[in-house]
Amino acid sequence: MNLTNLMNNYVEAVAMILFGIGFTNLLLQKNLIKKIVGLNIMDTATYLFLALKGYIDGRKAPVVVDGVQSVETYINPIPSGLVLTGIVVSVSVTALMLSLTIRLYRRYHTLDLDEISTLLRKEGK
Amino acid sequence: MDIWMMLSVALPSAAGIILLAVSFLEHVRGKEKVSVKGLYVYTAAALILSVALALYTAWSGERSLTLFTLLDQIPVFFRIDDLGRMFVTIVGIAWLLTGVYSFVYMKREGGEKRFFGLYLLLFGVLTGLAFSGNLITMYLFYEMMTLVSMPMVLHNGSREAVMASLKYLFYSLCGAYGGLFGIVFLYRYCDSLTFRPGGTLNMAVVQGHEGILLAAVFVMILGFGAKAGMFPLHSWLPTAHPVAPSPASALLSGTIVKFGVLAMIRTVYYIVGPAFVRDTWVQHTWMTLTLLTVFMGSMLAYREPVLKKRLAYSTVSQVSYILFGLSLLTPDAMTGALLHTAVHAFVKCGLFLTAGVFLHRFGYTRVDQLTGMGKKVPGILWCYTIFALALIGIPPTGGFLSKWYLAEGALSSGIPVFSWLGPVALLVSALLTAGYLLPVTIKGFFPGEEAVSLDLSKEEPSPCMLIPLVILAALALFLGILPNPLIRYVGEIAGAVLS
Amino acid sequence: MDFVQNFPFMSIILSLFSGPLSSILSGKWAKRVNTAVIVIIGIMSACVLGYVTGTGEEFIYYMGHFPAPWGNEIRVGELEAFMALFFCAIMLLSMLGGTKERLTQIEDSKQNLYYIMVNLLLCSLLALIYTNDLFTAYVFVEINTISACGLIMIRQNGRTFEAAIRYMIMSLLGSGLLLLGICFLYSVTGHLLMSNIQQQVQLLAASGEYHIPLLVALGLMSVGLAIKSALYPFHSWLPDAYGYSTVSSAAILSSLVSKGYIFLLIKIFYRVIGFEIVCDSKVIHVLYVFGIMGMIMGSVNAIQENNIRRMIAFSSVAQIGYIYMGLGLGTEAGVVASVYHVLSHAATKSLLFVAASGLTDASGGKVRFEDLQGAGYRHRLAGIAFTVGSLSMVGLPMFSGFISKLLFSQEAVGHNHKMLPTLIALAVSTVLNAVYFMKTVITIYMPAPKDTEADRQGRNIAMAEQPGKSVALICFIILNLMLGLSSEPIIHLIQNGLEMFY
Amino acid sequence: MCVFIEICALVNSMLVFLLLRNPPAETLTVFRFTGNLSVTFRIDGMGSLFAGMAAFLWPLALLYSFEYMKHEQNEKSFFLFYVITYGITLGIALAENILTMYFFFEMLSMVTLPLIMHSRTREAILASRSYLYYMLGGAAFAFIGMIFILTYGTTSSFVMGGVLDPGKIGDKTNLLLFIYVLCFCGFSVKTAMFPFSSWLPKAGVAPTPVTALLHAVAVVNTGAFAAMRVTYFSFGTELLRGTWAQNVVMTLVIITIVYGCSRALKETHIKRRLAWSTVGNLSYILFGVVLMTPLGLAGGMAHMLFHSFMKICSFFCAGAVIYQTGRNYVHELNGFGWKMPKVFVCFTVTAFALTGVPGLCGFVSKWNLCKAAVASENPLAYAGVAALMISALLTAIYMLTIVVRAFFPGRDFDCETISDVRDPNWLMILPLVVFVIVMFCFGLHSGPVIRFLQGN
Repeated sequence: MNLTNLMNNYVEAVAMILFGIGFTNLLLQKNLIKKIVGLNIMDTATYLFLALKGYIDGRKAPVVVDGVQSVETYINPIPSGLVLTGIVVSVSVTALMLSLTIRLYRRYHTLDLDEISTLLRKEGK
Repeated sequence: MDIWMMLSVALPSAAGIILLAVSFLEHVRGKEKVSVKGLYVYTAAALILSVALALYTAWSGERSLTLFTLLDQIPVFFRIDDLGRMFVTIVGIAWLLTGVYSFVYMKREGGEKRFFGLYLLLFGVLTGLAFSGNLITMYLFYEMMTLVSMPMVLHNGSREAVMASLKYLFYSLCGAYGGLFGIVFLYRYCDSLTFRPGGTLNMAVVQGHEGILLAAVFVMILGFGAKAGMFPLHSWLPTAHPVAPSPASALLSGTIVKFGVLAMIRTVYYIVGPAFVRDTWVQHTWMTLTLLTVFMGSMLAYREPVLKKRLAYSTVSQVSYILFGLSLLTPDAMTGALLHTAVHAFVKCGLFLTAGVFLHRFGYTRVDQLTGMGKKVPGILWCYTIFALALIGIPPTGGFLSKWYLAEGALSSGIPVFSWLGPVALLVSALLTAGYLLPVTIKGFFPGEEAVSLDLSKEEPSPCMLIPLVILAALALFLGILPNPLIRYVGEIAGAVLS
Repeated sequence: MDFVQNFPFMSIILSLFSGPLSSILSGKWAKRVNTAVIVIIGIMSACVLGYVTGTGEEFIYYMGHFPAPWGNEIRVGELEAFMALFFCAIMLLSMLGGTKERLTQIEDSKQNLYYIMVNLLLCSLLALIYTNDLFTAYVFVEINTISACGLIMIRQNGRTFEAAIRYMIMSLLGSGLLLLGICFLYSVTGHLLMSNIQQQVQLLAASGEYHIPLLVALGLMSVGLAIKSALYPFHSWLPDAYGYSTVSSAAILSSLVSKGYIFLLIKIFYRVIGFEIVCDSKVIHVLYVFGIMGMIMGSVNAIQENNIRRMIAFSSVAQIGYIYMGLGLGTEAGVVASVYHVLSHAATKSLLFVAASGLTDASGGKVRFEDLQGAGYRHRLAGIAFTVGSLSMVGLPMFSGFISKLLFSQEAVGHNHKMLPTLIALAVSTVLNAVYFMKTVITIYMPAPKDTEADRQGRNIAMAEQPGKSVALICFIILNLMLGLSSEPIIHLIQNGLEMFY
Repeated sequence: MCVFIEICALVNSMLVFLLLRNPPAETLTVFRFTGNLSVTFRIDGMGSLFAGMAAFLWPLALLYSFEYMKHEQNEKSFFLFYVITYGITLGIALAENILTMYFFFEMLSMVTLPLIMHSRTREAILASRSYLYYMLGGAAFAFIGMIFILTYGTTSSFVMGGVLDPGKIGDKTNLLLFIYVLCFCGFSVKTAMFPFSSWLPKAGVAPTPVTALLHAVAVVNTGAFAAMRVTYFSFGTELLRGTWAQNVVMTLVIITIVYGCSRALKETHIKRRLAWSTVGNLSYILFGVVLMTPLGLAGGMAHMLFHSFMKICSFFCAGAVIYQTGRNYVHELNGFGWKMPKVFVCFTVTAFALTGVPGLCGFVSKWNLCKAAVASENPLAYAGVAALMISALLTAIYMLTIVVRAFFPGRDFDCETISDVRDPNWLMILPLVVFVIVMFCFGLHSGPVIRFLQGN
C-alpha cells in the first residue's frame, strides 16, 4: 500500500473519512440535532462508497430511456438499488430521531442529552 | 479370663460409681438418703476389700487378662509384672492410710459422698493403670485418672478451686495428648504396643525415620512429664495442691504424680527401649530438663510461705530426681529412681497429711503460723520431722539410699558433664530441701520468745489421723533401715530392662 | 415444492401486513389480531420445523421464483425453524405476561400502535432468521431497530424517551458499521446472497487475495452487531431501555431483539464467511475478551443496582457476555453452547421481567429493594417464578442455566489458552450472579418490617387477579424446567441445524 | 402433623436400611441431562455408610424438633424443608456419578436456605445471604473440577482409584492439580474449611434442629463426602499423592483444624462455639481425605460417622437449654448441671467424646486418623498429627469449661435464681440418650465399623 494506491482510490478514501466524521459526531456530539446530522453524514458516506463500487467509467446510469442497449452500456445497477433502499431506511430513521428529539425538547427545553439525563435524575424517576 | 484381675479393677470402680450416682441423685433431688454413718461403713468395707483384692492379685503370681478389642486388634490388656506390682502396692498402702485419715478430715470439708466415690473410683483406675499390659490400655486409664482426679481438686467448689482444677485438667490433658502423639508413631514403628522389657521397636521399619521417632519420643516424655511435674509443664502442681482437700493433695503428690513416672518408664524402657534413646539429643535434653526442674523446684519451694504450696514445689523437685535417674539409662540410676519413687510416695503423702492436720485443726496454712506446733501436736511434728529427714536424704531414712543410688548411677554413667553435674545438682537441691522443710520442725519445737503469746496446750488430733501418719513415718524409716528386699526387687526390674 | 415451504415467507408477510392492519383497529382488536398472528406463525413454524426435521435437509425458497443471483432467497433449516417457533412462544408469553401493564401504562389512543410495533418486530425477527440475503438482513435490522425503539418509548415519560434516543443512537452506530461491512463484502465478492458470498470468500481465502478487506468487513459486521446486541462495553443504553419500558417491551427486547442480532451474527459467521475463516481471524478473540469482560462487569454493575428492573437489565449484559464468550471459543461446540444459551437466556430473562413486574405490583409499583421486602409472600406465584429464574441464572442443576453453563465449560476444557480464563470467569460470574440474584430472592422472602413503606404499600395479589401474568409465569417456569431437564433433544437439534448451515 | 412426618421419616429410614442390607448391584438412572450425563444412583460402601447415618439421625432429630419447634413459628414450612433435605442427603449418599452428586449438592444449598432464614430476623437474613454466597461460590469452583472429570475421565461414574485417562492428560498434570485444588476448595466450602469457614457460625441463627442436624452433620458432611468422592473416586490418589496440590490442601486443612478450635475457645455464645468446634472437627475428616491413603479415607469416614453423633448430641443439649430457658451464652449456664441433670450428663459425655477420651467414639476416629497420618510418612501429615493433638486440647478446654461451669458454679452461686429450670420432656431427652449410647458402643467396640471402612 503506498500513496499512489491512495490517490487512485481517493473517492473511497473520502467516503471513509466522511464515515468517520459522521460516526464520531453521532457518538460524541451532545446536541441531538448534531447527532442526527452526524448520522446522515455517516449514511451518506456509505452510499457514496456503494455508488462508487457500482460505477464503471464511461457508462450510463441503468435507466432504460431509448430501448435496452447491450449490458456493456450500463453501470452495475445493484449498488444503485441498494443506495436507494438505504436512503429510504435512512430517511425513516432520521424522521424517527427528529420526532424523538422534538418530544424531548418539548419536555426538557434542551437538546443536550447529558443535561436531559441530569434533569431526569433530578426528577428521580 | 482372670476373674481376680477383673475384680480388682472393677470392684472399687463399681463401688465408686454407685456412690457417685447416689451423691448425684441426692444433689439433684435435694434430700439426703444415705446417712454419713452408712457411707463410712460402705466406704471402709469397699476400700479394705479393694486394697486386699488388689494386693492379693498383684502378689499371687503372673497373671494376664485380655478384654475386648479397643482399636485395630489392640485389646484392653492387663498383665502383672514387677513394676506394676510395686506401684499397686504403693498405691494400696497410700490409699488405705489416707482413707482412714480422710474419714476424720472430710467431715470438715463436707461432700463426703462425692469425695469417697471419686476416691474409690480413682483407686480402681490406678490399679488398672498399674496392671496395664499395653500402651493403649495404659493411655485409656491415664486419661481416666486425669478425669477422675480432677473433681477431687475442685472439691470445695470455690471459684479458685474450680480454676485450679481446670488448670490441672488442661495441663494433664496437654500431657496426655503429647503422649498420644507419640503413641501413634510408636504404633507404626513397633512390633506391638505390648510392654516388653527392652522395647519392641522394629528396627527394620524405623530405618530412615529415626529423626521423627526421636521427636515423638521426646514429645511423649514432655507429655508424661506434665503429670510428673517436669519443667515446662509443672506449674499446675503449686496451683492445684493448696486448694484441694489435704488427702486429695496427698494422693495427688504421693501417687498420681508417680503414674506420670510409670508412663514414662513404660514408654522408654518397655516400648522404645533404652538403647534407642541412649546418647541422643533426647536423652540430653531430658536430663537437662530434669536437672533444671530439680533445682528450680527447690528454689521455688524455699521461697514459698504457704506450706502446701511449698510441699507442691518440693514435689516438683523431688519427682524430677526420679526422672533424672530414669534419664541416665543405667541400672544403678534406675534402681535409685524406683527406690525414690517408693520413698517419695510415702513421704510426700505423709507431709501433705501433716499439713492437713494443721489446716484441719487450726486452720493454719502459712509456715510462719506453725511456730510452737511441737508443743501442741508433738506426735504430728515428730512424724513431720521424720518425713523431712527422709526427703532431705539423711540416713537412716529411705531417702538417703535412693539418693545414693541416683548419685552413683550418675557418676558411673560416663555421660560427659552430666555425670558430675547431676550429683552436684542433687546435693544442692538436698541442701535447699533441708532449708525449706526443717524450719517448721525447728520453730515447732523451739518457738523461742514468740511462744509466750501462744496457747501451747496439747491438742493432739484423733487417732484416726495420727495413726496413718505414724505408719507412713515408720515406712519411711523402715525403707532406710531394712532396704535390702526392696533394693533387690527394684534391682531386678532395672536389670531386666537394661541388660 | 411442498406447500409447507411457503410458510416461512407467509409468516413474514403475515406479520408485516398485520402491522398496518392494526393501525385501523381499536386497541382491543389489535391485541387480538396480534395474538392470533403470533399463534398462527408459531404453528406454521412448528410445521416447518417438522417438515425440515422430516426431510433432514434445509430448503431454499426463491422469492418471486427468481433464482440466485438475481432473486432474493429464504433459506430454512432446522435451527431457523426452531428459532422462529421459540421466538413466537417467548413473544406470546411476554405479551401475555404484560397485559395489565400495557393497559395502564400506555395511552388508550396509542394502544393499537403498540401492536403495530410488535407485529413489525416479529416480522423483522423472522426475516432476520430466515433471510439468505445480506442486504435484506440490513433492512430488517433497521426495521427491528425502529420498532424496538417504538416499544421502548410507547410508555411515555422522560425516562423512556431518553432511553429510546440512547438506544437509537447506539443502534444506528451499530447498523452503520454493519452496512459498511456489507458494502465491503459486496465490493470484494460482488454478491449479496449469503451462499454466493461464501463461495467467493472461500476462493479468496484459498488464493489469499483481499485478506485485509475481508477481515475489515468481518470486523465491522461483528462490531456492529455486537453494539446492537449490547455486548460490553457497548451496553450503556441497555439498562435504561430495559429498566423503564413497559414489561412486555422489556421482556421482548431483552430476550428476542438482541438474540435476533446474535443469531444474524452466527449466520454471518457460518453462512457468509465460513466458520473456519472466522476462527482463523483475530475477530473472535476480541469477541471472547469482551464476552468475558461482559460476564464480570455486567454482574458487578448489577450488584450495585438498587432497582430490580435495572438489575435484571444489567444481568442481561452479563448473559450476553456468556454468549459472545461461547462464540469466541471458536469451536462448533462453543457455538452450540452459545445458541443454547440464547434459548435459555431468552426463556429466563423474560420470566424474570414478568415476575419482577408481579412483585412490584404487589409492592405498590415500587422497584427498589427495600420496598420489595416480603413481596414473595404477597404475590406467591411471582415469587416462585422469580426464584426459579434466579436459580436458572445462577446455574443450578435442573434449570436451563445449568445446561448452558455445563456446555460452555465442557467446551472450554478442550482449549489450550482459553480454558482457564473461561472456567474462572464462569465460576466468578456464577458467584456474582448468586450475589445479586439470591440477595433479591432473600429480600423478597423477608417479611416487611411493620409500618414501613413496604408494609403499607404492599397488597396481596392472588393468582386469579392477573390471569394473563399467572399463565405466562407458569408457562415460563415449565419452559425453563424443560430446557433444564430434557436438553438433549434441543442440543441435538442445534447441532443438526448448525450442520445444515454448511 | 407431627405423627405423620415422623411415620414418613421412619418408613423412609426403614426402606433405606432394607436397601443397605440387600444392596442391589445394578444402578438406577432417573433421567439424563445431556448425552452420557445422567442422574444415576448406586449403593457402595461409602455411600451406604453415609446413607445409613442420615437414616439413623433423621427420625431422632425430627422427634426432637417436634418439641423444639413449638416455640418457633411456621412449623409447616420448617418441616417441609427439613424432610426434603433428608431426601437430598440420601441422594448425595447414593449418587453414582459426579454429576448426580453435584446436582444434589446444589439442591441441598437451596433447600437448606429457608431453614436458615426461618426466624426471618435481620440476623437470619444476613446469615442466609452469606451462607448462600459461600455455597454457590463453592459450587461454582467445584463445577470446574466436575467439568474436568467429565472431559479427562474415562467415565463420569465414581470408581475407586480415579477415572482420569492418562492418555488424555498428557503433559497437563500441573493444570489438573490446580483444578483439583480449586475443586477441593469448592466442595470444602460446605465443610467450612479455612478461609471459607465464617458462614457456619453465622448460620447458627437457625433453629437448633437445623444447626444440629444440618450444619453439624448432614450439610457439612456432604462437603466432606464430596471431597472424598472427588479425591478418591474421580481424580484418584495415584495422581495426587506427594504433589504440591496435596501439600496445599493439607496445609489449609491443618490450619483449619487449629483455627476452628481457637475460634471456638474465644466464642461465648454456645451455639456459635459449637459451630466453630464443628469447623475444626470437619477438618479432621478432610485431613483424613487429604492423606490420600485408604487408611486416611477410613479414618476420615470414621470421624464423619462419629462426629455426627457427638456434634448433634451437643447441639441438642444446647438447644434444650435454649428451649427451656432462652439462655444463649456460656456464662449464663452456672449451676445448670443440677437443674437439668439429664441434659448435662449427656453433654458431659459428649464433651469427653469430642475431646477424645478413650472408650468413647471420638478417640477411635482420632486414633485412626493419626495412624493413617503416620503411616503416610508425609512430614506435613506429622504436623497434622500435632495439630490434631493441639485441637484435642483446645476442644477439652472449650467443652469442659462449660461442663465445669454447669456442675460447679462456685460456692457463692445462688441456686434460687435458676430454680425454675428443669429438664425438657422425653421427646428431647430420648434422642440424647440414644446418641450417648451410640457413642459408648462405637467407642468400646469399633472393630466392625473400622473393618468395614478399611475394606472399602
